[in-house]
Amino acid sequence: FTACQITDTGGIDDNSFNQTAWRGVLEAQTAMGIDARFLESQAETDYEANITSLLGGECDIIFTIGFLLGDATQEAAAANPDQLFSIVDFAYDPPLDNVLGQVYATDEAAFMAGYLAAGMTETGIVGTFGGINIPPVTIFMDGFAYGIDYYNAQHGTDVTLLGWSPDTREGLFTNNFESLDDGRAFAQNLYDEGADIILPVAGPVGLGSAALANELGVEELMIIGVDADLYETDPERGHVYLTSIVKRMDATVFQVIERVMAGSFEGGVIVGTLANGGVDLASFHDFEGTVPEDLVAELTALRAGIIDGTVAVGPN
Amino acid sequence: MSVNEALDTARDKLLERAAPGRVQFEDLVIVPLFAVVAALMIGALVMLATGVDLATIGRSYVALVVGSVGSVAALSETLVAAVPLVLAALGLAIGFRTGLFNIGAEGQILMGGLAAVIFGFTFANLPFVLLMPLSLLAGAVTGAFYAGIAGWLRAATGAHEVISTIMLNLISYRLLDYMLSLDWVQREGRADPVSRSVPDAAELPKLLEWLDPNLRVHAGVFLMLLAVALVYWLMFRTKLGFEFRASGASPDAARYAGIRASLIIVVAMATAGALAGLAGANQTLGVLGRATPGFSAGIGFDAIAVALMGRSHPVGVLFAGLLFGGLEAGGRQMQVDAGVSIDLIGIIQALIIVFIAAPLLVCAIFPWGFRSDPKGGAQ
Amino acid sequence: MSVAETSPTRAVDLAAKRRTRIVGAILILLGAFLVLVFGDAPGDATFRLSRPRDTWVLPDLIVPAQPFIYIAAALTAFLGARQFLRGGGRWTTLSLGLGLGLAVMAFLVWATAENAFSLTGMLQATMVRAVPIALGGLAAVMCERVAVVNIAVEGMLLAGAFTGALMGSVIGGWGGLLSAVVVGGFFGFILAALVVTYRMDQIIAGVVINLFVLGLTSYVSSQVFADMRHLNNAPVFRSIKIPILGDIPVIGPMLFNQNLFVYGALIMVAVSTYYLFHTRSGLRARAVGEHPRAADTLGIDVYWTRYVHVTIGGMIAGFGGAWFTLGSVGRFDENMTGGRGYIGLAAMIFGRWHPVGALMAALVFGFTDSLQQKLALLNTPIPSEFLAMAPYIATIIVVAGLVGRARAPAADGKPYVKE
Amino acid sequence: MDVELKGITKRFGPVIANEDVSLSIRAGEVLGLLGENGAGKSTLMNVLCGLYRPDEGEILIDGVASKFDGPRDAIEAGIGMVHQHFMLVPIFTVAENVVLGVEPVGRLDHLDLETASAKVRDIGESYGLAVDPDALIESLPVGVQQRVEIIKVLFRSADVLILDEPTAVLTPQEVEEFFGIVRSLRDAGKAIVFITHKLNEILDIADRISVLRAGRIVGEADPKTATKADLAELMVGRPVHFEVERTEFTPGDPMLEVKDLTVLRDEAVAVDNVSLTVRAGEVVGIAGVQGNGQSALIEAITGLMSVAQGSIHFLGQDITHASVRARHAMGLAHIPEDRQRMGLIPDFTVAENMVLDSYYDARYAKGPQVQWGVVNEWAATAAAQFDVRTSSIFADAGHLSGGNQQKLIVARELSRDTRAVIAAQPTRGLDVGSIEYIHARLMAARAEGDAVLIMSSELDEILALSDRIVVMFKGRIVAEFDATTHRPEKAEIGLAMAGVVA
Ligand SMILES: Nc1ncnc2c1ncn2[C@@H]1O[C@H](COP(=O)(O)OP(=O)(O)OP(=O)(O)O)[C@@H](O)[C@H]1O
Ligand SMILES: Nc1ncnc2c1ncn2[C@@H]1O[C@H](COP(=O)(O)OP(=O)(O)OP(=O)(O)O)[C@@H](O)[C@H]1O
Ligand SMILES: [Mg+2]
Ligand SMILES: [Mg+2]
Repeated sequence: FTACQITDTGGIDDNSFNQTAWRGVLEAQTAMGIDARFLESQAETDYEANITSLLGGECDIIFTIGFLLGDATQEAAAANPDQLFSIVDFAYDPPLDNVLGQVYATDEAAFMAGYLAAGMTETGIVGTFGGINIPPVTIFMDGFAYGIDYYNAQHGTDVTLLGWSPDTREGLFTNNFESLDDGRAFAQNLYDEGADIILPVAGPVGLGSAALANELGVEELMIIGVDADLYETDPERGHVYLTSIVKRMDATVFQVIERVMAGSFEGGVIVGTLANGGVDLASFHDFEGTVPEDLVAELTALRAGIIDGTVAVGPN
Repeated sequence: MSVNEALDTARDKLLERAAPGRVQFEDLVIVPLFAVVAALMIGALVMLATGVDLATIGRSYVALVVGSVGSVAALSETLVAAVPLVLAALGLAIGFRTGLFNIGAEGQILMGGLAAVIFGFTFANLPFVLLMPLSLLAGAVTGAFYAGIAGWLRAATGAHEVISTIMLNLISYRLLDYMLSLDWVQREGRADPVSRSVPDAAELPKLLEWLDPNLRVHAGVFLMLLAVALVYWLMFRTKLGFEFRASGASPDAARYAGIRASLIIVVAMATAGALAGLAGANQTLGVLGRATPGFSAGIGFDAIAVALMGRSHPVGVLFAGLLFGGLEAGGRQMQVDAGVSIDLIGIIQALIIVFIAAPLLVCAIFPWGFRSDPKGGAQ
Repeated sequence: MSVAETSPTRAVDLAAKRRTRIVGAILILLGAFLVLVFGDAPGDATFRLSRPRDTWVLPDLIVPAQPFIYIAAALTAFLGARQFLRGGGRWTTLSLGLGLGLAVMAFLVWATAENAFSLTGMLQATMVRAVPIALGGLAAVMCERVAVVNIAVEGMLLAGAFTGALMGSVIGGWGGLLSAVVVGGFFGFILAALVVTYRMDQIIAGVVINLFVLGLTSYVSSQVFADMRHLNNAPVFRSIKIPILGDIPVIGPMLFNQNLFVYGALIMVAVSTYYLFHTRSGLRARAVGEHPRAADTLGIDVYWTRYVHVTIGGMIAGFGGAWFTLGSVGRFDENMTGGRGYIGLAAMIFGRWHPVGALMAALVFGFTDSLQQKLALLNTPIPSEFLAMAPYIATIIVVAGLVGRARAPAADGKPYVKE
Repeated sequence: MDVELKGITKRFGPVIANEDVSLSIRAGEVLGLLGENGAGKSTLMNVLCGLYRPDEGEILIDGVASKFDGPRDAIEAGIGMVHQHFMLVPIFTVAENVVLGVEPVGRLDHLDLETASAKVRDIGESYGLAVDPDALIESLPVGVQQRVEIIKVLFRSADVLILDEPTAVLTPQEVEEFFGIVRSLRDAGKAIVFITHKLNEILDIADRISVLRAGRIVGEADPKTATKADLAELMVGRPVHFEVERTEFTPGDPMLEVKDLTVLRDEAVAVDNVSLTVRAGEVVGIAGVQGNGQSALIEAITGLMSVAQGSIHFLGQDITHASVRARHAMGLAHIPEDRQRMGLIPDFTVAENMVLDSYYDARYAKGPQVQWGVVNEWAATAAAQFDVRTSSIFADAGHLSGGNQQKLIVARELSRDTRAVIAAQPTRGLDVGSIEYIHARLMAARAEGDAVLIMSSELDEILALSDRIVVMFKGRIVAEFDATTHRPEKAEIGLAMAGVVA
C-alpha cells in the first residue's frame, strides 16, 4: 500500500501546514507499515504536472495538500476515476466519487484564540496578517476577529485588531507562503503600531514573526501559531507561542488512509471541528501559569458553548 | 588568361565555403554531450556529499532518464515543460543578438498569459478556429507591449533594460494579483486570486488525449516548432533580422548603415516580448486553462539559461529547451522514485551551462582532447 | 596674428533651457495634481514619533491634513514656476528632488488623515529593509568598479544566507557570519575565475552562479534540513542600542538601535567610499575599471585586481546574505532572498556606481517597502498591489529620468586579454 | 644608461613579429626606429618595456642581463614607454594619471594627491611641460595629453624613454615644440627611442636610425647623410612613389553645400557656423588637429549627427534632416574614420559587411527577405575586383588585416553609383601599397565627376590629394587654401591648425 502526497509551495519542511499533513502519512507508515512518497510543488504550475507524475497505479491514494490544488485535483480525479484522491482544505460541490475533501472549521478554534488574545493583551491592540487572501486563510482571521469582538462585548473592553477587517475583507497579506523575512517585517509593523499579540496565518512565514518575538521578549510580543502546535514543531522558539490554533490534518489524513485500507473510502468531505477534535486550541505550554485562571475558565466555557452551539462563531 | 577570367576564378574561390570541420563538430556535439555527462557526475558527487547512498543515486539517474524519455507519458511531460521555455528563450535570444539583455521574460509571460485568458473567456462565444488563435495573439500582443515599454525606455531615455525589465517583472506580479481580484476577471465564488477559466474553444487542443487523458502534451508543440523556424528565418534571412544582428554586434556600425537604433531596440524588445507572451499564453491556454498568481513559475528566468545555452541560435535554443524540459520532467520522477529533491536539477542545469560556456575551463580540467584554442564565451 | 576666438552658440543655452522648462512644468503639474487628488483630506494626520517606553518621549506630530497638502502643493508649484522663469544649473535637480519630497509628504498626510501611525517605526523598518539591498548594491559597486558585471549578487546573497543559517546553527552566530562572508567571497572568487581566467561571458557566468546557488541551497534545504532541523536554527544578532545616540527620538531608533548588519552596512559604505576614492588601492582599482590596458602598462596587475575586488564584492554580498538568517529570522528557506540581489543591482545603477549612492537608492526601496506596509494598515482606497508596485515604478522613473545617462566604468563588462 | 637588445624573437602563434633583433640604445642619444605597418616596432618596444616576454633573446642593461616579469620590472629598471595609443584614464585628473602605479601615500593607504600635484608641477617646470595637475584628462586637447604621457614616464625617473609614434596627433607647430622637449631630454642624458612613419621627422630628430622590415633589422642609416628615398626603400624593400597621379582639375557645379552649420556634441559646440561647398570633380581636404570638429562635420553631412543650426544641400536638395539612408540613396558614399567600430562589423562575414549599408536595396532584398545568394555573388565579385585578400567571403571581416578591411569598405562604398565621396582618415594605419591603391580610387572618383571630401590628420595626404584645403580649429573653418593655383606650405597650414590666423 502506498500513500502519496503532493505539497503546496511551502515545502514539506514548513513546520506547519504541509508538514502536519505529511505527519499523518508518516504516522500511518509507522502504525501500518505502508509506503509513503511525496512530491514538493515548486510553483503553482507544478500541481498538475506533479499529480500526473504520481498517476500510473503506484499510489493507492494521493493526498493533495492545499486549497490551491483544488482545480488540479478535480481535473485529475475526473480523468482518472479509478484513482483515489484526498484534498486538504477543499470540498467539492457536488462531491466527487473518488475525492475525499478535508476541511476544517478553523474559525471555531480561532474564535477562542481571539478571545484569549483579547484577554491577554496589555496594549489593547492585537494584530494578524495572512499569506494570501483565500478562504482557508481568512477563516482563521475571521474567527480571530469575532473572538475579539465577543470578548469586548462580554467585558466591555475596547481591544482592537489590526490587519484584518471581516467586513471589508481587506487586510495585511504577505502574498506568499514562503518569505520568513516578510513574516518578521509584518510583525514588526504591527508591533510598531502597538500590537503585543500577533496571529500570522501564512504557514512558515509566521516563523519569521516568532524570530522577532524571540528577540523582543514575550513581554513585548507573543505569537499565536496556526496549523500545528508550533510550540512543538518550532521548539527552539517555542516559548514565544501563546498558543496555536491547530488544524489536525495529521489526524484526518491518518483517518483517510485507514478508510482506504479498510475499503470504506467514499467521496465527500470530512469536516474537522472543535467537537470532533479536527481543530483545537493547543495548550499554553510555557504560558500555563501566565494566563489568568479566570480567563482559562472562560475559555473552557466558551469551548463548550461553541460545541453545543450556544455561542455563535460569527459577527454579533 | 584574360583579366576577366582571372577575376572570375578569384571570385569563384571566394565563394567556396569551408566544410564544417572537427572544430565545429566538437563545438556542437561533443562539448554539449560532455557538459551533460560532467554535470551529472558532479551532481552525483553533491548527492554523495549530502548522504545519499550509491544505490539511490543510481536509482535517481535511472528515474531521471525514465521520467524524461522513458515512456510516452514522460515524453509528453518533457514537451509540456519544454514548450514555454523554448518560446520565451527564442525571444530572449533575439534580444541577446540585438545586444539587449532582457531579464523581463517572466513579466512578459505573466502579462501575455493573463491577456490570453481574459480574451478567451471574454469572447467565449467565438468558434475554436477564431478564439484559440486570437487568444494566442492577444497574449503575444500584450507581451510585446509590455516588453516594448522597456525597449522604449531604453531608446528614449537610455534607461538600462536590465534594470527596467527587473522592475517590470516585479510590477507584473502585483499587477497580476490586482487583475485577478477584479470582479470581471476573478472566478465567481472565489475570494482568492484566480481567474475565470477559458472555454474549451480557447484551449490549445491536447494531442494525445485519445491515447490517455493524462497525456498533457498539447498543440503548443507545433507553435514551438513554428516559432523556431520563424525566428530562424527572421534572424538570418530577413532585413529586420540583419538589422537586429547588426545593432547587437556593433551599434555604431548599425547607425552608420542607416539602421535606426531606437526603433530596432523597441522592435526587438517587442518581438521578444511577443514570444514570451506566447509562452505565457501557451501556459494558460495549453496547461492551466486559467490564470493564477505566479503561473509563470520562473520560466522566464530558466529561459535565460536556455537561451544562453542555445547560444542564442534558434536551433540551439530548441535543443537546450528540450534538454531543460527533460530534466524538469525527469527531476519530478527522481523525487518520486528515489526521494532525491528536484532542486538537484537546478545544480545540474547550472553546471551544464558552465561547461558549455567556458570551453577554456573544460580545457583546463581535461587538457587532452578538446581543441586547444577556443574563442571563449557563447553567443 | 591672433588666436581664433570661439563663441558658445545659442543652441547650447537652448538645450539646457529645455531641461529646466520640462522640470518646471513637471513640478507645476505635480502641484496641481496634489491639490486635485489629495486636496479633500479631512481632519488631522497623526504621526507617532516615540514609543511609550522611550527615554525621551516626543509628543505625536499632528498635522492638519488639508492645509498641509495645500501648502505642499503651493510650494511645489512655486518651485516649478521658479524653474520656469529663471531656473537652471544645480537648481534643476535640487528643485526636482524637493518637489518630489514634498509630494511624498503630502501623500503620506493624505493617507494618514484621521488616522495615526508610527513614523519612527516606519523609518526604522526603512533602514532594516534597505540593508540587504544596500549591501548587494555595494557588492556590485566593488565588482563593477573593476569592470566585472556582477549579476551573481543574488546568488551570493543567497549563499550567504544559507551558510549563515547552517554554520550559525553549528558553531554560533559569529562563526556563521564569518562563514557566510567566506562563502560569499568564495563565489566572488569563482565568478572572477570564470570571467577573468576562463573568459566566460560575464553575464552568463553571473546567471550560472545564481542558478547553481539556488539549486544547491534549495537541494540541501529540502534534502538535509527537512530531517535535521538543528542544522537550520541559528541565533539571531540582536539590536544593540548605542548609548545616548540610541535615545534620540526618531533618528535614534533608525540609526542607533539596530543590529550588527545595519551598522556593518553603514560602516562598509563609509569605508568603501574612502577606499575607492581616497586610497592608492582604490585609485588602481578604478583605473582597472576604466582603462585596464593603461593600468597594465603601469605595472598594475589587472587580473589580480579583478580577482581581489570581485572576491571582496562576494564577501560583502555574503555578509548581506547573512542578514536574512543571522540578522532576521535565524532560519534558511528556499530562495529567501527573493530577487533582492537584482534590486541591489538596480540600486547600484540608481546610485551611479557610488557606495553612498547605492545606499541612498536602497533607502528609497526600503522606504517605499515599509511605507506600503503602513498604508495597508491605514485602509487607503489605493489597492495594496499598486502600493507594492510603487518602489519599482519609482525606480524606473528615476533611472529613466535622472540617471539614464549615468556613466558606468568605461571597461564595464569587457573581458581584458593580456597581450 | 645604455640598453642592449640581443637576438630578440617574439612570436604570436604563427606570426613572427620579431626575429633575432639586436639593437643598442645609448644614453644621450635619440634612436630612430623605422618600419612599415606590422614590421614589429611596437612589439619590440613592448618587449623592452616588459609587456611582452620574448621567446628568445635577452635584454642587457648597462651590460647586465635583466629579465622583466612585467611592466613594473621595466619601470624599476628605468625604462618608460609612451604608447602609440594613449594610456590615460579619461576621467582621472592629470595628477592621478601621472602617479598611477607609483602613488605617494600617507597613513591608511591615503592617496597623497598634493604631493603628486606638486611633483607634476616640478617636472613640468624643469622640462618645459606645463600642465594643470588637477585638470581632467578628457577635458584636455591631445597635444596636452601627449605631455601628460611624457610626464608620466619622467615621474618614474626613467632613463630610457620609448616614444611610439608620438607625433601622429600633433600639429606641425606642436611637433616643433615637442622636438624641443625631446632634445632637452636627450641633453639631460636620457636615452630615447623614437618611432615614426614620418621620414622627415626622423631625419630631423634622430641621431641614429634603425630600420625594421618583417620583424628583422634590415639596416641602419645615418640621418646626416640619408635621404627620404633611401629610408623608404630600406623600409619597403622597393623604390616608392611619393606623388599621387592626378588628372587635370575641371570642377563642375556645386554638389555639396554646407551653410552656417552648427553641430552640438554632448551639448557642446563641435561645429560652429561652418560653410563649405564641394563641386563636382573637386577634392576638398579638411585639415585640423583631432578634436576640432572635423569628425562632427563629416558625421553631420553623412547624417550620423543631428544639426543644431544651418543647412546641408546635396545635388540641390535640402538634406539637413534627411536620413542616412536617403543620403545613401542619393549617391553619398562614406568611408568612416573608425573602420573597426563603424565601418564594419568584425563578427560578420565579409559578404555581410559588403552589404552593410545596402542590404535593404532592391538589388539584394525581396520583400522582407535578404537574398543572400545574390549578395554572395556580388560580394565575391566586388572583393575580387577591389583586391580584398581573404580566404573566402564567408570569413569574418575581423580576421582581415587592417589594409584589407579598409579595401573592403572602399569596395562597398565606391563600387556603386556615387555622386559624392566623404572619406575620413582613409589611409590611417595603412602601409604604402594600400595607400597607393586607395588614393588611386579616390582620384578615380574625382575623375568621374564626384565631389570628394577628405578629412585626414596626415598633412601630406591632404596636400597630395586636395584641390582645395580648409583648416578647422575649435569647430570653425579658420583658413582656406586653393591648392590648384599654389600649393600652400605645410607650416602655413600647421599654423592655422593651431588656431593662429594671419
Ligand atoms: N597580440 C598580437 N597577436 C597576434 N599578432 C600580433 C599581436 N600584436 C602584433 N601582432 C603582429 O605582429 C606584427 C608586428 O606588429 P607591431 O604592432 O609590432 O607592428 P608595428 O611595426 O608597430 O606597426 P605599426 O606601424 O602599424 O604600429 C604584425 O604582423 C601584427 O599583426
Ligand atoms: N590580435 C591578432 N590576433 C590574431 N591575428 C592577428 C592579430 N593581429 C593581427 N593578426 C593577423 O596578422 C596578420 C597581419 O595583420 P596586420 O594588421 O599587421 O597586417 P598588415 O601587415 O598591416 O597588413 P595590411 O597592409 O593589410 O594592413 C593578419 O592576417 C591578421 O589577421
Ligand atoms: Mg606600432
Ligand atoms: Mg596593418
